[in-house]
Amino acid sequence: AAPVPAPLKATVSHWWTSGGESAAIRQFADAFNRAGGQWIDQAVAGADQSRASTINRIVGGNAPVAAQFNTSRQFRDIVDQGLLNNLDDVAARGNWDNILPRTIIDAIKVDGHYYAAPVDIHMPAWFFYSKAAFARAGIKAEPATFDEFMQHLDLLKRAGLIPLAFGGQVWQEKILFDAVFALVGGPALYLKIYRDRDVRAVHSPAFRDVLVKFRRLRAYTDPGAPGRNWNDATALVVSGRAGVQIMGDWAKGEFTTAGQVAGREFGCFPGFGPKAPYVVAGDAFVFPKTGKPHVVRAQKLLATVMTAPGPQAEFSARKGSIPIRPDVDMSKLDLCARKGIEIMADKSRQLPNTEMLLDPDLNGALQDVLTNYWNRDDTPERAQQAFAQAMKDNTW
Amino acid sequence: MANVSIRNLQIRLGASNVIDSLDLDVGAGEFVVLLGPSGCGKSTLLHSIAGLNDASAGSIRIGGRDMTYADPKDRGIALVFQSYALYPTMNVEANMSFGLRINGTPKAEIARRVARAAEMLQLGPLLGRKPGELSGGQRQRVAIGRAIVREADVFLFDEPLSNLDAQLRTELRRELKHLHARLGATMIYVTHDQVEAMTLADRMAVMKGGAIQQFDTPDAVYRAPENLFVATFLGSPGMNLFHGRLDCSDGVWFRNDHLALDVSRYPFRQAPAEGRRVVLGVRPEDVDVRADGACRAPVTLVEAMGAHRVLWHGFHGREVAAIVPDGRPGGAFTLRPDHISLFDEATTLRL
Amino acid sequence: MANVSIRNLQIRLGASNVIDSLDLDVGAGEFVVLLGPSGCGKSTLLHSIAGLNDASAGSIRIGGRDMTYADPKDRGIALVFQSYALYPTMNVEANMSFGLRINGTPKAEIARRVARAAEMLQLGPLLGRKPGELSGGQRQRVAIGRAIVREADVFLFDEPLSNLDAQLRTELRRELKHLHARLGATMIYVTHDQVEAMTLADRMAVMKGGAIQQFDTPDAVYRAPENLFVATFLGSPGMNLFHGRLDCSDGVWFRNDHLALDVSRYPFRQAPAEGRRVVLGVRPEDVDVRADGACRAPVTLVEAMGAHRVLWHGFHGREVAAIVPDGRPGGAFTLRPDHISLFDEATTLRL
Amino acid sequence: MKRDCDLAVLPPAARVRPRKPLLTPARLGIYAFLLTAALFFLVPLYVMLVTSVKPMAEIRLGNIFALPLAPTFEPWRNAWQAACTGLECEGIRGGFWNSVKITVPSVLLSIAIGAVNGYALSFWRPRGANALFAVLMIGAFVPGQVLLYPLVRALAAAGLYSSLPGIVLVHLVFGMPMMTLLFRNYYAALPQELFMAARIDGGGFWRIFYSLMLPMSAPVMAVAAIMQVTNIWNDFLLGLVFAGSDNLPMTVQLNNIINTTTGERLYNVNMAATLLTSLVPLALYFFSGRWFVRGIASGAVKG
Amino acid sequence: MALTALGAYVLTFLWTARVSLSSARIFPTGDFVGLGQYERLFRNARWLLSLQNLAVYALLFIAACLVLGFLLAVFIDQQVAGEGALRTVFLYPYAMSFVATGLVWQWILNPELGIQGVARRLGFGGFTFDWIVRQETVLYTVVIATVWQASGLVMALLLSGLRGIDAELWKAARIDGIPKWRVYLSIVLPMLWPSLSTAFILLFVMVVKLFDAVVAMTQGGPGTASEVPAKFIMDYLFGRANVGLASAASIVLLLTVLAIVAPFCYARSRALQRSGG
Ligand SMILES: Nc1ncnc2c1ncn2[C@@H]1O[C@H](COP(=O)(O)OP(=O)(O)OP(=O)(O)O)[C@@H](O)[C@H]1O
Ligand SMILES: Nc1ncnc2c1ncn2[C@@H]1O[C@H](COP(=O)(O)OP(=O)(O)OP(=O)(O)O)[C@@H](O)[C@H]1O
Ligand SMILES: [Mg+2]
Ligand SMILES: [Mg+2]
Repeated sequence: AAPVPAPLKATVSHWWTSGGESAAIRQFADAFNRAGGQWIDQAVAGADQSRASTINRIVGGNAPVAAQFNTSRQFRDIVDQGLLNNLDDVAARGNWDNILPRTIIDAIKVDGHYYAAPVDIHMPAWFFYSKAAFARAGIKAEPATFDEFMQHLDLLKRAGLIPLAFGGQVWQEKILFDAVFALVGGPALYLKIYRDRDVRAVHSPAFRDVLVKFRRLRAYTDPGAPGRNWNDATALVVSGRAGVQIMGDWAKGEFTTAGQVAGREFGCFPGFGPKAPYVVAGDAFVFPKTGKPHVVRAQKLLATVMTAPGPQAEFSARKGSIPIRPDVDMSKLDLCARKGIEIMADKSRQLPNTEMLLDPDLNGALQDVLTNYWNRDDTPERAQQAFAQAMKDNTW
Repeated sequence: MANVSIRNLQIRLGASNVIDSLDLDVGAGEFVVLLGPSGCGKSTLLHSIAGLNDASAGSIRIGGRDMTYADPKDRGIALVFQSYALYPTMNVEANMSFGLRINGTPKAEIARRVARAAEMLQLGPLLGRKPGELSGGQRQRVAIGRAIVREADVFLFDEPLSNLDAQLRTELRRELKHLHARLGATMIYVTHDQVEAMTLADRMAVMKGGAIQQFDTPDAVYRAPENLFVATFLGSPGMNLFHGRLDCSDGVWFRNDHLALDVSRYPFRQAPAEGRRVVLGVRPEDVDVRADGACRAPVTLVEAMGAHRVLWHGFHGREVAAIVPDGRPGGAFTLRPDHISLFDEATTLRL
Repeated sequence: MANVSIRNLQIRLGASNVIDSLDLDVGAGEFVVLLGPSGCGKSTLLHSIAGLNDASAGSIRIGGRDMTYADPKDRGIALVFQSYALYPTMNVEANMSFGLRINGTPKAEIARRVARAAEMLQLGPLLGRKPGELSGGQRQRVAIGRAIVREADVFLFDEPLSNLDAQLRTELRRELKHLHARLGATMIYVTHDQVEAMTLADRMAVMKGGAIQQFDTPDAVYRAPENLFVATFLGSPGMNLFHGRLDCSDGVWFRNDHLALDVSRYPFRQAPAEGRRVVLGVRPEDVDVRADGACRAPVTLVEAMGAHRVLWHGFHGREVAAIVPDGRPGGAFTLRPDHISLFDEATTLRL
Repeated sequence: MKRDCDLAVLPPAARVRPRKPLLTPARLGIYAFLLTAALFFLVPLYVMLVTSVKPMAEIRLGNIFALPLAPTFEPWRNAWQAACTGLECEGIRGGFWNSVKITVPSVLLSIAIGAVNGYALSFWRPRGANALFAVLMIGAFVPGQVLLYPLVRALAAAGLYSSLPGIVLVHLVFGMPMMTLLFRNYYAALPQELFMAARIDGGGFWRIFYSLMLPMSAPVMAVAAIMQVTNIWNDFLLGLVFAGSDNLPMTVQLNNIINTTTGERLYNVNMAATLLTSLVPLALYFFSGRWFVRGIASGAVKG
Repeated sequence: MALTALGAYVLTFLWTARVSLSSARIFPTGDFVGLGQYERLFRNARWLLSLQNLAVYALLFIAACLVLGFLLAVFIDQQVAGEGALRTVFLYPYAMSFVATGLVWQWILNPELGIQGVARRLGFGGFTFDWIVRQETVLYTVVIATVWQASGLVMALLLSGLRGIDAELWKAARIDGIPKWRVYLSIVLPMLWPSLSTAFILLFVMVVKLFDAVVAMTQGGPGTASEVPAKFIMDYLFGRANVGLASAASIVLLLTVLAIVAPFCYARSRALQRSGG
């Protein structure tokens, strides 16, 4: 009998630590272990902290075998330093070029090489609403335009509810803004500014309009919003005290743990109307450089397993995200996710989120501008000015 | 001006009764000196009068009012600490004036009192220094200064001059006496210096083991000590003691193997009993060193003290001290019978 | 046993020169006493010898070796601090034995020395106490004990007996003298007590303002003070001073408006100059109080000291002190010419 | 003796009276202040405690001060042994011993080093001591995170990265400025004469330190222990970066439980986990009392 | 050991200075860009606001902590019953990670959930305590929460100093008839100077490193109203992956701190030298 091969050990660093997330990542771990690997878990809550730990461990020569990043430009620097192994053969075998959404490929493929294995797609700007609240306010249908949305908010307000459940934290403000931007400004302007960094577009009336409409939403938040965590905002919707929350698909978890079911107690829609753009975000794993053959094998095995349809289905069902590939069993997904997959099929509606387009520091600088604009009585012109300035300052 | 009256006072420190059932009456305006061996409880007594130690029994009345449990500041007292206890972060001037500033004495008055104290204590040039920059004697003077600016009813001094040189000491002694006269304050003063005790005290209390042995005028205490302890404790050197018996066969004589002294004129408190075992006490200055002295004894040690000398005679296995004003050689002495003391050998009490 | 030789020493504390250019030679095995007014730099000098103050100039040699910058522990000295400086967390026994334990003295030897010191200092029952639970005098004794167990070559004592009663003091004085004889150690001893100084010192140094005024045997210093400062500083009370002129017309006479004294037999260092302004110094014990005294002066104050009395006479606007052994009334005195001192009025130096 | 007569007129028995009425207005004021302050300090604890025993549904109602309607200790059990911290769902207990392993040597060594430094600086004053101290103080102000990379590099070069000695060393480096400052300033207030006496007694650097200075350092030791135990026990980032996966402290799990960004947040478990984690420092606080002894230099010197 | 640490500090300082002159992003490598990062830093409104916030915060926080800590130490020193329990109560916040307690403070200060809400529900309709949601006042809420956390430690520090004071001094003051509060103020406080300066530096370090509380309570908001330098540095160091700028910010922060602390340290070491003899 052939000797039992030693399992391929792989330390995997990630930031999925909550109960639901743990259940999700366990799918990958189990699949990996079944495929002859040995998953060693390295969870560190908080994306920043997890990434900091990863980078320090790379510096210290004790890199994990795989590490989670957002599907974004976050790891571009590591790629540039030549500190990642590429996955070209895994990608080739998995036919990534053809099955992955364009936006994702743009983020993980550098100079023609694949440097990350994407594992999920998040849509950070779902509209979650309480059906009870909508009913109380007399709203019959989901809004089809931004103006209609505003009218709904007014109705909610009149009904004595908090129209917009909101947490006044910078990143939540950014999600809200990007949603408004994509929906009101349209994909073209969105890309012109975020992708092409077109300063003239920043000064355009269209962008000013985006800013004005964004700021108008503030009147529909409650005084307790600043500093509030996203889940507390979700709780407002869950309990029917607030009408809508614009938040990533992870918010579904809160409804679920409260025993609510999509389509029954709450509803979700990704934007206004059938052509509404769909902002794409996601998570991916990178594989720090190593020459050790068994580690490289472990890395390849990991990449293969995590992107395989089976684990993808199990993972997505628990994570609330949508799979990176279309050939996945959808039966276990919830209503919102299924809606998402449907939309994703239309490539024209996919819009990369800003992290995929911008370096983290520029992204952060823009957040600063927006949060100031949101929280102060600044004119949109001043915000445009600051926006442009930040783009100039954060480009080397 | 206030009298101090202590009744049945008991003070515990740690596990031991330092003072047990002590009585003391100090008249208003009186100057009382406490004397006693190291560790006998003098400081403890002063601190109790000041209200710094809690009495576990007994009472302390000051100026007629029961102060046993009153706050120190309400007792109208000032205290010079043996350990000085200066405020380390304040300069000399602030150390002295702090109490006054607190109780709202007018500025001018404070300045006056501090200036007077500083002059009296020769602290003028040091007013701006912190205690850490002072010598031992200077610190002690500051501690005195801090007390006297208070012009309290009762002053308590705990060895206030122990670190000073003879000259300054003589001066300050005189100043304190003046202060006493001027303020009419009651003063209770602990010292080890018999000269101080003798010159300052209206009455002095000799303490031992937390109890008062004798409380009388300095002269009375010196001349007629109440018991053997007082007799030997006071004087420098203390009384010479001779053990013997009373012989009443012919007048009253003190006798032992080597000595016989006619003590008929001694003011016995009770009639002298024949054969009673007694101790005869003779002050060194009453040992009359003369060539024709009855007792021949070789001089074993001469201590020159400047103004006088102490001759130690080896006399049948014990040392007999004699004070002589000049350079006479010694070798023989007689005892002057006028100022002797007689004690019961068993009780050690004066006869 | 080691000699101490100080040359040209200068010590700065804070901003001021406390000691400036001081020379002192202490022979091996000698017992030297430092005397001087409070704040004159005695402690500073001791600390410098011990190596606790840095010399800013000059040198200190101990046992022939230059120790100016040596570590305190290498100087072979022991020091009793004026402020005791006991280790607060150690009990009495540990305080005393600390140094010995450090240098690895055998246990038995430590126990022996500590027991001896404890006995000598009557600390036996207190060995287990912490400093905070001791009286002032007890702390001082522990401080002495800590020094003497070290049996060093050079002992430095900073007013080691100032907080003790006369009896204990006399005893310890004698013990220290014994210790000195037994160990043959060099001892430098600061005290304010002239009796201690006189009885203990082989030689004594009188300091003032950081400088040594006179360094000689106690007797010489007492009898023949080198200058007016020493004359008045020593003695209790100090010398009586009379200002006047020398008159050489008929023998040599001291004269002023009220006094005339034949000083022909005075051992002048230089030939006496006619008319020179001088100061006559007479010790109180050399003021002969007698009914037929030439100088009539009313007694203004009588200080009874036990063994003797001090009579203060108001004599033409100044006080003249006289020591008398007994109760004579005073009112007239003459000056005994044998032990007088004469000083130049301008330089204050002895003639 | 005369005194005997006086004794006769004395009241027969000694009166024993309480020194002061138990509650003077001043005393009342003291207690009033302390209780008010305690209240201010306790409110958040109260909120944490009640939150930790409420089910999530109750928490979502948003009445943070309300007592739990249906108290449950499930969150505590959960926090200790069931909450997910990644793939593992074993609560925070997993890292407990790691935390102990890191904390004990780090605390002991950093206090020891701080004490020695402070002692050397305030009594021996070696040449350049002030410069040394100044650099150390500046070091205290450098944001620790900035030091991460170079430290990682240095430790990796020394072969200590991701090891227990490594993380202990890092804690020593980070703790040194404050510990040194703490002890230096404390020793500066002690009478210099004590040190002099010990020098004369022949005490060397170490001997004086441990025989004389250490026993007198009890109160400041308490503070130092409080600071270091808390800092090191609660440290998360350094442990995460330097300890290596075998030695991850409990706080990494604590952080994993409460600091999740996009997963569901179980506030009750978070609170329970936080409270559980802080039990060790809390115990120390409570038992540090005896170190706050009074009058540590009592009777040391006069003047 | 001391030298190792010193080496560590000096070297890392130099290293940081070097990095601040480069265009380093995630990794501390990158092209030399001169003072470019600094220029960029001082154009950054958030950074400038952070510095300004830090100044205000430092003043309030340090003053409040010292005063409260001192008062607590003094009152606890009055031989009160339950000293151990009280000390623990005042200290416990120090033991709790701000990740959770910050959240609790956020709740308590939240106008809907917290004190304001409770007061209004109790019928005080006009009661307003909404500092945490207002730009002008949010910083004060951070002060409140951090004072809550740190003043216990100050108390412990000062208590340790208090307990070192010789008992005789108290006696002397009682004789002088000095009211207790005056003794504390005029005698004890100056004697606590070493402890106070320790506390001051400790608090100052906390100020400069202030991060957790802001993140947990306000995330720097509303807007950027409660941003602080440490958070700025952390953001750029990790989240925004710009080590160069973060290093530049650290250096600026450090120099600012030095400018403030150096005179203080100098004065103190002078004072120490004078009294130390
Ligand atoms: N740290 C210091 N800074 C400045 N001056 C000081 C310092 N310490 C002492 N002095 C001054 O130095 C002088 C000498 O002090 P020293 O302690 O040697 O006096 P001393 O002769 O021992 O006096 P005493 O008999 O009173 O103890 C004093 O005038 C004192 O004020
Ligand atoms: N805190 C304490 N705990 C226990 N015993 C103490 C304490 N303080 C003092 N004592 C003891 O009480 C006794 C009396 O002390 P006190 O200070 O009154 O003596 P004293 O007469 O002033 O002596 P000295 O002349 O040496 O100053 C001493 O034997 C001392 O050891
Ligand atoms: Mg005493
Ligand atoms: Mg002195």
